[in-house]
Order: sequence, then C-alpha cells, then structure tokens
Amino acid sequence: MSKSNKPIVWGPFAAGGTVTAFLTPVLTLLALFAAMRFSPDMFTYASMHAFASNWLGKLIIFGVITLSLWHAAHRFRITLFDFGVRADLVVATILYMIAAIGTVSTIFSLLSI
Amino acid sequence: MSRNPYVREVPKTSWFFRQPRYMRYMAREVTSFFIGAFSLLLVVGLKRLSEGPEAFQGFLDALRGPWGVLFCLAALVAAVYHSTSWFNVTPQAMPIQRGEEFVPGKMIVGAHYAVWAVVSLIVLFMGI
Amino acid sequence: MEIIQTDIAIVGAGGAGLRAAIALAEADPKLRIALISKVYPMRSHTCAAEGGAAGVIKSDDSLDLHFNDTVGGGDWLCDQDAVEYFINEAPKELLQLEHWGCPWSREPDGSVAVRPFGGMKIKRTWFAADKSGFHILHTLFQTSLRFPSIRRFDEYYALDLLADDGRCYGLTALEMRSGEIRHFEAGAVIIAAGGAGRMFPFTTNGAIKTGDGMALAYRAGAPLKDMEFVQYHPTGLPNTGILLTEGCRGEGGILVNKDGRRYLQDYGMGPETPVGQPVLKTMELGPRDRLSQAFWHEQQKGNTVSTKWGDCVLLDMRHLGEKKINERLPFVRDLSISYLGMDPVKEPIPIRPVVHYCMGGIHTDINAATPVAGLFAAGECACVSINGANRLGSNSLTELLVFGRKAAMSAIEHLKSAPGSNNASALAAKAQESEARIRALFDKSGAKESISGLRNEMMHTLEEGAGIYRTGDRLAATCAKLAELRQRYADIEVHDKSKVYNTDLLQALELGSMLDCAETVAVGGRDRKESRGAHQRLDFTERDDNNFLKHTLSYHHPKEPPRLDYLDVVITKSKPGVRDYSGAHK
Amino acid sequence: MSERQIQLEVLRYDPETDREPRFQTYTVPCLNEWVVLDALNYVKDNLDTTVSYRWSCHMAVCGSCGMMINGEPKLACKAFIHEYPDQIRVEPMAHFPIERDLVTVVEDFITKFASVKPYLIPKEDKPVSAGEFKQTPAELMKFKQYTLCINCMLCYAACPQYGLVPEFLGPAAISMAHRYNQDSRDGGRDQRQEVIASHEGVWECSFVGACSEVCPKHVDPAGALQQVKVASTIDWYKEHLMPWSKK
Ligand SMILES: Cc1cc2nc3c(=O)[nH]c(=O)nc-3n(C[C@H](O)[C@H](O)[C@H](O)COP(=O)(O)OP(=O)(O)OC[C@H]3O[C@@H](n4cnc5c(N)ncnc54)[C@H](O)[C@@H]3O)c2cc1C
Ligand code: SF4
Ligand code: F3S
Ligand code: FES
Repeated sequence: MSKSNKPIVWGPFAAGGTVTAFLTPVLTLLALFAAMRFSPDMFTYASMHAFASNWLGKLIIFGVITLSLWHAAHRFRITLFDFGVRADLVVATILYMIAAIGTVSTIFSLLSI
Repeated sequence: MSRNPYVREVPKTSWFFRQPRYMRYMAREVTSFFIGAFSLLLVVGLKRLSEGPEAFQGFLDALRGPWGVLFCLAALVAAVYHSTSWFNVTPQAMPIQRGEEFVPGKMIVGAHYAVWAVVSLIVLFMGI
Repeated sequence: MEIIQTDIAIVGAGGAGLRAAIALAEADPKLRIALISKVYPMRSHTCAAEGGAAGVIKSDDSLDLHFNDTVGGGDWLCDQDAVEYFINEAPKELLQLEHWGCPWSREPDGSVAVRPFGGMKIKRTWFAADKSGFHILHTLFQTSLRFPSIRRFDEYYALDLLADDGRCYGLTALEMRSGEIRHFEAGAVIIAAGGAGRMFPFTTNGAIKTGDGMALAYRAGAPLKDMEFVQYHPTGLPNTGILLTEGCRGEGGILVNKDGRRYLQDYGMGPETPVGQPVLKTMELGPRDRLSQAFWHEQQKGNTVSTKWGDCVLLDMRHLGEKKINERLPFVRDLSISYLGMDPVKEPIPIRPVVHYCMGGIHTDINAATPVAGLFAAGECACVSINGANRLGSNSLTELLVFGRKAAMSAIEHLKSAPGSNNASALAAKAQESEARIRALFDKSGAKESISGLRNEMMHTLEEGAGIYRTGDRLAATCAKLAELRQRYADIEVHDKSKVYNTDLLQALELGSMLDCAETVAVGGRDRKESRGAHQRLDFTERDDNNFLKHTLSYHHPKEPPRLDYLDVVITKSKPGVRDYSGAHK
Repeated sequence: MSERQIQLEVLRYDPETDREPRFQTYTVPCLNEWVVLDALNYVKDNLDTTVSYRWSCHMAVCGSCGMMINGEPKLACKAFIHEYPDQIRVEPMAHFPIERDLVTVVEDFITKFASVKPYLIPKEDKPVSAGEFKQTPAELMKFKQYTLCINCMLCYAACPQYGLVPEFLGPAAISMAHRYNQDSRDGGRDQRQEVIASHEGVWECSFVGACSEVCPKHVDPAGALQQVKVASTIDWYKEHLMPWSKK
C-alpha cells in the first residue's frame, strides 16, 4: 500500500466546501434576484467591473469561483461513483478537466479586467 | 469442506434506496452538481464581464427568463442544504479541546451559523 | 485429523491468556505459540470488568498493607507465599500495561489515579473510568498483534487435553466454523479459560463463562481447588444480573433498605460513616461476602424492597452529583438507564447480590503449575490461592496479569527441561477418542433430555443449595440432584446436525463442563463444615481453623461424584485472626 | 408472565443444506424490558435449538451480538423490544458474508484492524522500572473517546462505501489508528500513515456518517476519519510543497 495522492484535490475540496457553505447560498439568492429583475440597478456593469478591478476583489473572486469548482468537481466524482458509474478514472479526468478549464478561464478573465 | 459463506451483493446502482440516511447522504452529494453548475455560471459571467458592458448585459439577459429563475432557485436550495450539512458536521471534523473538555458541538455549529448569517447579510447588502 | 504443531498452546484469550501469550512471544520470538479461544479475544469476559485493578503505587501505600488486606479479606485461606509474590509483581504488571497504552485514569499531574475499593485499607485500585477490564483486555489484545509468533485460533473450542504418563502434550479442539476437530501437539499447555459463573441462574458472568477450562483440567486428572467458594457481588441489577461496579461505593454510593436506612452498621461494618465520605474498609466499603450476607439478613427481616424481579436493596448515588457520575461512572449510568430505565443521578437503583466470581479453580502452585506436568493454569479458572475464601475486588484483574505471565515463564522452563513425548501413537489414539466422543454426541438421536432443561435444573439446584447461606441438608440434596443430572446428561441430544457453527453442540459441551464444576462446588461445600468467607453455613456458623484451615481438592471420577482431599494452607507471616471491618480497626 | 407476543423473523442459512438464506418466523412471548437477544435466547432454549448467533456479555461491551434488526445495525443486547413493532426481523450484519444463520465471517475486519498497528509505538524508550509515562487528564481526553470501540463492526455494516468497495479499511480500524496517533505517549504515526493514508485507507470514506450514527459506544468514527483526512492533507502539502519541512 502506498500513500494516496488524493490530498491534492481533497485540500481544495474541503476549502471549497467551507467557502461555498458560507457564500454560495447568498450568491445564488442574488443571482435569483437578478434573474427575476428584482431591482434594476443590481449587477450593473460598472459596479461589478469596479469590484473585479482591484486586487482584493480579484483575489476574492478567484478564491470563491475556483474553490467552488474544485469542491464540486471532486464531490461530483464521488457522487457518480455512488450512482454506480464505475469508470472512476474517466469521470475524474473529465471533471477535473472542467474544473481546470474553469480555473484557467477565471484567471484570464480576471487578468483582462 | 462444509463451509460455504453466502455473500450478499450490494446493488451498485440502487443501494441508497435502502435506508433514509443513505438518501440524505445522496441528497447532500448531489448538491455538488448545482454548486458546480453555478460556479461555471460564475466563470461565464466573469468572462462576459471581462469582455465589456454589452457582453455582460447579454449574459444578464440570458439569465433572465423562466429557466434562469428555475436554475437559480434549484441552486439556492442545493446550496442551503450543502451549507447546513457542512456546518452540522464541523465539530466532528474539527473538534476543539479546551483543557479537559471539548467545546460542545452545538456551540461550534452555532458559531458557524452566526458567521454564515453575518456574511450573507453583508454580501446581500453589497449586492443589492 | 489435522495436526497443528506448536510449542505452547494457550486455551483462552482473555486477560490471562493474552498476557501469557505476550510474555512467551517476548521471551523468545522463535517459540511457536497457539492461542486458542472459543470467542475472538476481545469478546472474552475480561471486557466486562468495570472497577479496576489493585497494585501498590502511591507513596502512602505499602506492600504489607496490600498483603494484609488480601489475606484477611480471603479469611486466611490464601496461600501467603503466593500472595506475597502477587503483591510484589502487581505494580510492575500494571505499569507494563501503562507502557502498552492502557488509558488509565489520571491525576491532574499526569500520574496514574487510584480509587478506593471494598475491603482495601487504602486507595490502590487503578482504573480506567468504569471500563477497566475492557481497556485491559483491548490493550492486551492490541499489543498481542505486534507479535507474529502468536498464532491465533479464534473460535476454536478446546475439547480434551491429551496426556500420557501424567504429562500433558497438547489438546484437541473443535474449529467452530467448519466443525472439524484439530489435534494440537504442544510441549506445554496453559489453561486460561475463565470462570464458571454460568452454573448459577443469576450472574454477572457472560454466556461464555461455563467453566470449560476447569473441566478440561479436571477430567485430565488435575484437581479443582476450593470450588465451594463462590463470590456474590452485592450490587447487581435485579432483572439482568448486570453488575454495577464496586466503584459505585468506592466513589461514595450508599446502600439503604426499604426504609431508606443504611443497615451495614448492624452487621459489624459500622459505625455509620457520613454520606458522601466513604471510609475505607467500613460500611459500604466492607468486603463483598459480608455485604451480600447483610443483604440476606435484611431480607429475612423483611427490610428489603420487593420488585417484580425479587427482593432488592437500594444503591443511592444521587449525592455524588451528575458531574462525578459522568466522569467516574459513566458506564454504570448508561447501564442503569438502558437496562433498568433508572438514572442513578436522579433515583436510587434497586440492586441485589449476584453470582460473580469463582475463588476456586484448577489447583496450581505458586508457579502456576498444576500437578499434571506440562499443564499450567492462570486467571479465574485457576486457583493459586491468592483469593482464599473471598476475593477482594480488583485483585482479579491484576491476578490475570501476574499469573498469566508467570504461567508463561514456567511453561518455558518446562519446555527446556522436559523431553517431548515419544509416544505419538498413544497421543493420536487419545485424540481419536476425543473425536469419537464428540461424534457420538453429535450423531445421537432420539434422546429424552433437553440441554436447556438440564441446564435450568442445574442452575436452580445450585442456587438452592449453594447460595449465600448454605446448610448441610440443602447441600446434600444439591449433591444428589447434580449426581442425577450427571447421569441424565448422557441422554441429551444435539438437534442441530450442521457442522458449521453448531452452537447447539457447543451448548451441550458447555453444559457438560458446568455440571462437572457444579458437583465440585456442592460436594466441597457439603464437606466443609464451617463458615469462612463466601462459604457461610447456617449449621456451622463459625470459622473452624482446627479442621478447615485447608484447601479442598476435588478429583474427577467419570462415573462418581468427585473425590475430596485436603491440602494445608501456606501461612508465612499472618496468623489467622479476626476479620474486622468495623470503624474500630486500625 | 409474558407481556407481549412478537413475531421474530430470523434469517436462516445452513451452508450444508441451503443454497440461499431464508426467513423463519417464531412467535415469542416477551417481557417488555427484554432486548432482542433475550427473544433469540428464548427461541434457542424453547423453540428451536438450531438457531446460531454470537453473544456473550448481554451488557453491550463484548461486541459479539451485532446484527441487522429491522434493517438497522444494532447490538441485539441493546435493542429493546419495547422500541419495536410486533414484527421484528433479524438478519446477519450487512456487508459481511454469512457463515451460518446470524453468524458472519469477520476475518476481513480482523485483518484490517491488525494492519493499522493498533498498539502503542512509544515515542521514547522507557523501561517499566522507570515508572509510568505521565499523561494529563487533558491529554487522555484527546483520544479517550476512540478507545471505547468494542469492535462490534456495526459501523462496517452501516458504511455503504465498505459495502461497495470491500477493500476499504473501514471506520473502526482507522479510528483506532487515530486513537494511537492522538496518544501523547505514541510516536508511531508515520508508520500508521503508510496504511491509513493509502487509497484503500481513509480516502475511500466519503463521510457518509452512517458509522457514527450506528456506533453503540459513541466513538464517532466518522469524525476520526475526517480528522485523519485533514491531517493527511496537511502532511501531503508539507511533503510536496515544503520538502525541507520533513524531519
Ligand atoms: C461484570 C464483571 C466485573 C468484574 N470487575 C472486576 C474488577 O473490577 N476488578 C477485578 O479485579 N476483577 C473483576 N472481575 C473479575 C475479572 O474480570 C475476571 O475474573 C477476569 O476477567 C477473568 O479473566 P480470564 O482471563 O481468566 O478469563 P476470561 O476473560 O473470561 O477469558 C476466558 C477465555 O477463555 C476462552 N475459553 C473458555 N472456554 C474455552 C474453550 N472450551 N475453548 C477455548 N477457549 C475457551 C474464552 O474464549 C476466553 O477467551 C469482574 C468480573 C465480572 C464478570
Ligand atoms: S467504532 Fe463503534 S460501531 Fe464501529 S466497531 Fe467500534 S464500537 Fe462498533
Ligand atoms: S459511514 Fe463510511 S464513508 Fe466514512 S464516514 Fe463512516 S466510514
Ligand atoms: S452480547 Fe456482548 S455486546 Fe451484546
């Protein structure tokens, strides 16, 4: 038996779990408001852009998005296994790829703001 | 050989119907789908934001509509379920010992709920 | 029949058996050790022990004090050389367990904590909350996993010892999962198979405590010693016999009768001490035999509380408070709530005396050796005689360790000096005989007697005749009844015809063991015409040192009641005196 | 003086004659304070001597009488009749092969348990003659809970991951390793990590939590496993990102 490398993804999974637990409910609520046109001046381009322009904002956005992604990717991998999808390697590759692409895209977007 | 142990196979795709606690577990795990999807939505939103005002407006418009509402609602429910299930087990994963006593689990969970409420309110006011 | 070759076979993987196995493995890694047990080691009944284990460690204590408590507590029937050895080794063994990870309860400064126990003049009982035996057993089991030379045979039921020329060369055992019988060839055998409390209907003992080890040695020619001494523990839950440890009283719990009155001062254990301030060796901290006897007298006087499970007195721990109960006696609280529906924090708990421990057992000398060469015994099944006529609480767990180890050392000595058997064919024939005996039992059909029926009759006649107080007449009646049961036992039938995990067969065999042991209890008691420790006779109420400062030895006869013989008690420095548990003692 | 009659459905399987397990129902007159084990003993003594099951202590400490009672892993000696309807179904513990009737084959657990080195590997050499290792009540509290495991294996019967992936070391074995890792006297964590931080070790656990829900001794193996994951993760990052930090 050798030590597993699961900690690479488990670290972000656990951190992401905590971050999403604190933030995702309120973020989804805001998104819901936005989707329902709850208030016209929500999510104006200007305010969002301003937030994403400073370094602190960038860091927060980066942290929240990527940790959530990795959290979800890892947990969903296990969920699929629990549903009986036994091609774990394929599942893991695809899901982690998605998370990786999301991470890279986030970095690029943030850098270009 | 007189022995012949009988092995009961666990049904690989339907085992979780056997006990309510397994169903609760699966519900918790499935939240990851919505959290993941929502995070991807944020990735896209962010990309649109970086592409300029029109792109971002397009993104918002696309979100508006019954499907967007439905999705956000589902994500909200999933996210809340995730949060509660996550906070409720923190004392197990990270017990805090003070001298000879462990800080009661209820207090640790309570503290998490309190922080959660404060954080949510702050974000909410910032957002609105 | 498959032959398993080993240097030393141990029957029983409770505290004593595991301690012996570890001692062997440590002494010589090349020794082949077979550890045979009818249950997985951690199921052994040592796990049920709650209170703790005695050993001198604190500076206010001394070896002499422990010696005097033990010898006096045993009503001078202890062999004092053995007691002395025991007392000397005790602290080392308990420390050894500490080094193996046993989670002993601690003082604030990090040293091991001790608690008071009945009949002890000073606090000296090491404890791990109220799960001491449990932790000892698991520590030993887990430590034993370090040693590859300990080969375990879990769920093997030992059937017969194989002896030739008065020497023991191994045994036969039934592999329970396959129903196959195995022949263990061994240079020496250590029996550590525990007690026999299941002979009685109301006991703290688990289902496995059926005296198999005692019967094994007895049938092979080793005498059983002092079997008439059966300890009643004063505080058992009335419906199940589940024990509430002596630690309850050690921590300050009190016993009251139906009028809410403490009564022990009426039976030579006073003067009454203030509630919540227990005084050692007085009142509730008197020895078990005296407390159980006091119950009997209260019952005769009509002072007991009647419950649907019979007459009880009350164990009141309310004044200890919830915090202390949770910290020191969590298991007691859990057991009372679960099995009786009563919370000791809120109400007094009804309790009554319950059969707990066999002081007697396989006769061994101070080296844990039996008269049969190559056969050793340790633990509750043995009688080196440190417990005499009444064991002091918390000496037994220590005894397992001290004499478990001693048996191992003696067995190694024996291996060095004794040549192997040159009569393989005789042994093989004996093994065949043993197998044939089981086959016959297994194959028989159309018999009249049921196992559970006979068992019930045995239990009840023993309780009738060999309870807390005994008389010559009732003992004689019990002897006659047991002789009858012995004959009827030949006519039982095993209905289960499967070879795999046949518990019907096992129960039949266990009944056989218990019947053997029961007869030695009754016959030994009948002929001991005095009152001493746990053996109290209404027709001979005094201790009689002129005639009975002696051990009873029972020898087996296949068709007749046991033959008795007597052996002088070893007295070294403590002359028989008065057992004084009144507050007046110094 | 029976107070209640129950129908006790017992799974029966005799490997010598049965190809498949079957249920057999017994009508048992019970006292209200009885546990399921008492009902089984009643059957064994009075109705059918051929039923096989393990038990000994009748006080929830020897760990032998684990079985599925109405689908839930329970100690038969701590499953009170009054908490059940009149129909009670008992089956051998889930996830273990059935040897016979209610008796399971538990070798797998025993081997796994032994594999985690569940014994003290002292931090410092100290002869017994030098006295005890000091340990404060607070240090004892740190691992006390995990010493309470009675090896009843109910957590294995409850854990779906063990059912799905039989190689999984499982809750009790890993929490016992954790118990020793947390002991102030112990220095063997590195050795145990080799086993428990492997794939079949703690990483098969997805924190279902069922183990802790059924544990009769409140050991909370689920918690122990999460703590092991956290610690193993920190180990991994230290080892790979800060190789110099390794002793
Ligand atoms: C409820 C309770 C509380 C107690 N509390 C205390 C206390 O606080 N302090 C104290 O000092 N003492 C206490 N005692 C007494 C003490 O626990 C026992 O005397 C002691 O544990 C016996 O240990 P043992 O190793 O001799 O036998 P056990 O632990 O009973 O082990 C016997 C072993 O022999 C095996 N065996 C039996 N028959 C066979 C066979 N035919 N074939 C193969 N294997 C066989 C069994 O499988 C088992 O492994 C208590 C006893 C009880 C019942
Ligand atoms: S952790 Fe609990 S459920 Fe699992 S074996 Fe130990 S005591 Fe039993
Ligand atoms: S139920 Fe199983 S998955 Fe983990 S938390 Fe317990 S071991
Ligand atoms: S019989 Fe011992 S745990 Fe149930």
